[in-house]
Amino acid sequence: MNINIENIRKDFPILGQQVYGKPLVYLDNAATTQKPKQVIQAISDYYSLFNSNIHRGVHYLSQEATQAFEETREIIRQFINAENKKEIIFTKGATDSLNIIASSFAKSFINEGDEIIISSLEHHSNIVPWQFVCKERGAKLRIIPLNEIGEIDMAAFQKLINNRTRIVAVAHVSNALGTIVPVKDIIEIAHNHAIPVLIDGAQAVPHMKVDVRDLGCDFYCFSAHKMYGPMGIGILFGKEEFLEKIPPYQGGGEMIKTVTFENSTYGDLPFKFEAGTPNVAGVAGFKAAIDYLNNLGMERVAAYESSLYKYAVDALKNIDGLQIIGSGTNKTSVISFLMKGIHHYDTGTILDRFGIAVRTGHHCAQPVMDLFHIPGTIRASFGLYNTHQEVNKLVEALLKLKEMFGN
Amino acid sequence: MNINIENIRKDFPILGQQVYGKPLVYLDNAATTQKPKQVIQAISDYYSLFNSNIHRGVHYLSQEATQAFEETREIIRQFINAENKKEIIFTKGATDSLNIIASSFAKSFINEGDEIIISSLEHHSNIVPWQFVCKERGAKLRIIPLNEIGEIDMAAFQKLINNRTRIVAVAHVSNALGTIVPVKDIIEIAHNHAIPVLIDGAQAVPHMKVDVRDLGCDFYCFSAHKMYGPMGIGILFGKEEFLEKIPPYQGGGEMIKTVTFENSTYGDLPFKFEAGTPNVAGVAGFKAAIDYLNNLGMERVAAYESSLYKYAVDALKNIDGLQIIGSGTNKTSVISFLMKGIHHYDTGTILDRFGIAVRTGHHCAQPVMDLFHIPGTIRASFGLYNTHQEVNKLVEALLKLKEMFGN
Amino acid sequence: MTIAETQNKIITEFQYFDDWMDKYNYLIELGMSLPVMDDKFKIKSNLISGCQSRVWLHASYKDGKIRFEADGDAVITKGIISMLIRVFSGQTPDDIINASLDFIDQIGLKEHLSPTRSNGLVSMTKQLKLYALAFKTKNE
Amino acid sequence: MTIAETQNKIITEFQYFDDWMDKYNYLIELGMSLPVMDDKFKIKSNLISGCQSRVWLHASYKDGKIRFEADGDAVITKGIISMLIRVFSGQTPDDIINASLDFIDQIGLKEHLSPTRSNGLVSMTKQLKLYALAFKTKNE
Ligand SMILES: Cc1ncc(COP(=O)(O)O)c(C=O)c1O
Ligand SMILES: Cc1ncc(COP(=O)(O)O)c(C=O)c1O
Repeated sequence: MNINIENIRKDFPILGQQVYGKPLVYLDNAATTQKPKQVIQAISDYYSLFNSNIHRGVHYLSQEATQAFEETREIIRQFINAENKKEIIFTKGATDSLNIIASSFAKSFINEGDEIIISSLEHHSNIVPWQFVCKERGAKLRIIPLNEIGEIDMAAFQKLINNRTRIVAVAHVSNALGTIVPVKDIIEIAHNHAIPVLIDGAQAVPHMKVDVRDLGCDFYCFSAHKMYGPMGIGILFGKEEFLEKIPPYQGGGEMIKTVTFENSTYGDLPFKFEAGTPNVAGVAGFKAAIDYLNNLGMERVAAYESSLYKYAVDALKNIDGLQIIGSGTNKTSVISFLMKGIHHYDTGTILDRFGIAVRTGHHCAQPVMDLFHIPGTIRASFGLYNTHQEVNKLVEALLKLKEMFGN
Repeated sequence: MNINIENIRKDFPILGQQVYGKPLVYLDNAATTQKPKQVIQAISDYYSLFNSNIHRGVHYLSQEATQAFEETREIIRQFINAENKKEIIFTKGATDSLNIIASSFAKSFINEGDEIIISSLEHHSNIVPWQFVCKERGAKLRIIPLNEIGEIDMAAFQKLINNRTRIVAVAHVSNALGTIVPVKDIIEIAHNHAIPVLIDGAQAVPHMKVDVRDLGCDFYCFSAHKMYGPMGIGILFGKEEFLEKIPPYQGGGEMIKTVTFENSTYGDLPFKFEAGTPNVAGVAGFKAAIDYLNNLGMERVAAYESSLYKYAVDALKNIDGLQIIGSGTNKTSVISFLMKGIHHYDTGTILDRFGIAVRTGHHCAQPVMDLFHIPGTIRASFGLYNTHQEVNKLVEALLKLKEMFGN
Repeated sequence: MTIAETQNKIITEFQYFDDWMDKYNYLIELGMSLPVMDDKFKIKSNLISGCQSRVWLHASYKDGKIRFEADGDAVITKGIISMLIRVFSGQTPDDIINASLDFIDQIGLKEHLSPTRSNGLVSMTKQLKLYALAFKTKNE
Repeated sequence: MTIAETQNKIITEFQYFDDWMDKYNYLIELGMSLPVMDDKFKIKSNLISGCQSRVWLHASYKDGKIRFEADGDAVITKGIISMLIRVFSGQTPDDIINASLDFIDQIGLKEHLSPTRSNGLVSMTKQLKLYALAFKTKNE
């Protein structure tokens, strides 16, 4: 059964918007996705019917809100096939999740002279937290290099592993290039050396079925807002054994068992990592987003997107002077490119006037840009509501752009 | 001009809800407040019309979203009368704000043997982060005691200050008792010793006009969800000079200037403290909440609430066997009490069946409970939409409760 | 009487109550008349965790049957647990393990069935069944 | 010509364009014909911060008037700055400081007025006025 794209588009109110009098063509999905009306409605309903602070509340609203909150935890557990609800921590977003792990894991496991392996194609959110850790604890950051087409160099990775390696942290999909990283191989190799692996799945979860048990990863991070859910909510999955061993990240309400001034004891998982009033409305919206994706079926989403992606790559390749950055074969949902002789900012400005929203710049992945010796790219990134016709519009606009610049 | 309470109540959709067939009487505002339709609408509108990732986006939606986001920062600056927009950091909530300051301030200013002063009436969120700091850095937590009616002992505070004191962190209003802390005096005394002061304003900002410049505090923290705004968003105000001196808390997108694997440089204020995709929808909803409060006028809100509070205290005091915990004279919006011979949990259960939502337990302030040698209280906490009639309903329900328990 | 029979009996009793207040008055009565537990059983290992008020549950085993005793701070909670004891005390481990607990819903105290309620029936029932399982395992 | 006169002239010129594409074609033309800046001025202190493409702005002062020169990576940005130079170069510090910049809105390039646009007109204008202020202060 195929996806009915016309019906899907009707679910997303913003897609009916006009920009400078032209229909919006939204190709900035790697930055954030648009929300279906089901998600928007779930948030409104939450605030209009159930809003309450959760846990420990004796009254009706609090019971209802708590139940909805904990049900969503279970739905997310199923969505990524984690073993136990306790392993699902609600955070503010992928960046928050990554910082929590970097900070808390380091306190238990990283000491002077230890090494952390990341790759060259990481988002800043999976680089800077580890730089903090290295600085604070005297550890060393080791970088897996890329080959010239923007893929992880697996041989080099194997050579980086040594008996000081404490963790490997890599993206599942590169936000700058769209490259799919062979995380399963990476996890297997690392586990052979008994080294835990964190996967930054922010750009993977929206586009493919992710199964953390099948992958075998020890930590997995992502953001709701990149998968049709609300802003301000994200997930940290961690294997129970690790989450038990590492200290809590923030202190406050919800995460404690007892508090005296001399000593406090921490709550059980997952609450130990959820200090403060949680974003219950965000969780309600997130549930609606997961329901939406489950309804469509992730396999179907992936199939549709991959046919659209292939169509887009072929169409763009035909444009004279257009260079795709990162020409690996296993890629998804992101096309980064440059127009010969035209600055990426000029390209973005003109596309914007055509109603086409793309992102330009370094995409929070400066090291990737450095590798290709470029200051930035134009990035078109796709979601489940994009169409072949929108790809055609992008191509037409780029051809017009070339005319305007006399190229 | 007085507040028109009937019109206000119409703005809050949830107040029309029924609980067990009875109209909801929501008296759990210290836990979280309900949202006016203007806030709910602002969030829906954001997702339906403008949703986009902000900063650095060349396209139209991103421009609009960024502008709305930065305008809200300015509106919040005005709301608390900070000097500069740079001093307003968007966080996840008060707990997040408190953890950021505890962690980052400590890295610059707290060393082995240093002392941190907090009070006995703090919420766990202003205790546990400092316990983390003490443990990590070998510092000592010093506690300002309370007198027998639950007020800060100012003489004892002065004696606690010494040349190892690095910061004073106190609540503006106690969430467990409603006591208003004389923070202006505390700040003056601390500043006379050149010691910076953090104020946890989570329970103050919703109920009174707060002016951080008039107070003179160095840091001020609060949550949107306790002031009619959305969940998942909060504010950290910090004086520019301090925010410049302390290191960033989380690493990731948005908060950096340049990233290489050798070294990263951090963005200017306020971005240095805002790693990752911000909760733009939450900020849009927060703006609507502040607009709502500004429209009513904080002075009028405070006046209405204080007359309601006085009415409630008088009415409850008349109930035989009802004991109010914390009998200080300068209090606001919170009444903590016990019913003689009836467990607080039983009280909460019966009130719930009457449609009255109160909170029972330790209210994330176990040390306060320890002080009064009680396991918990019943807490009725008021917001701007509560009415004298609702107070009457609470009183009636408590009288019925006494009957049921034969007291 | 079997577990199912006691449950049915309780359901019938509750049918006489017209409104929630009568039901709760009855619960309060039950709670207040729950025999006081010997202090030696009010120990940490008998506390049911996750409750806002303290609830102790103690079990003993004799002649293939389990006897439950309980106590607590909050009267309504005690009232509920007194019904549970009435249903389960004196039954065999197997019967307890296999019993369903639909009477709570049928007597109109559904709100106490919420797994998130701090003094949840759910955690009390779980504890009862855990005891049964423990005795069963020990005696097999 | 005064600042206001040049602005009016630009507004008149833009009236001939029927649609946005013609306007941008003109901006691109202006950007491409902006005289190349001497490399010695392409230094960090002349960079306008907060731009996604690099923009250098240099100012010199002679006989009470300021002369501006600029260069950049992105052509449209250069087109916009070339209009700013046409308006401001050769004017006195006082006139520059007091000038309003409504022509941008009137020629239909309002989107560039957004303070959040990464290659913002706003930061370029601010930089122009800062130069004027600096020269004024130095010469008083
Ligand atoms: C690969 C990757 N990791 C992490 C992040 C950070 O996500 P967020 O900004 O939602 O915290 C992003 C998104 O920008 C990303 O693309
Ligand atoms: C005084 C006080 N401080 C801090 C907090 C923590 O706020 P939040 O849970 O929104 O992070 C609360 C609310 O529970 C509070 O009442």
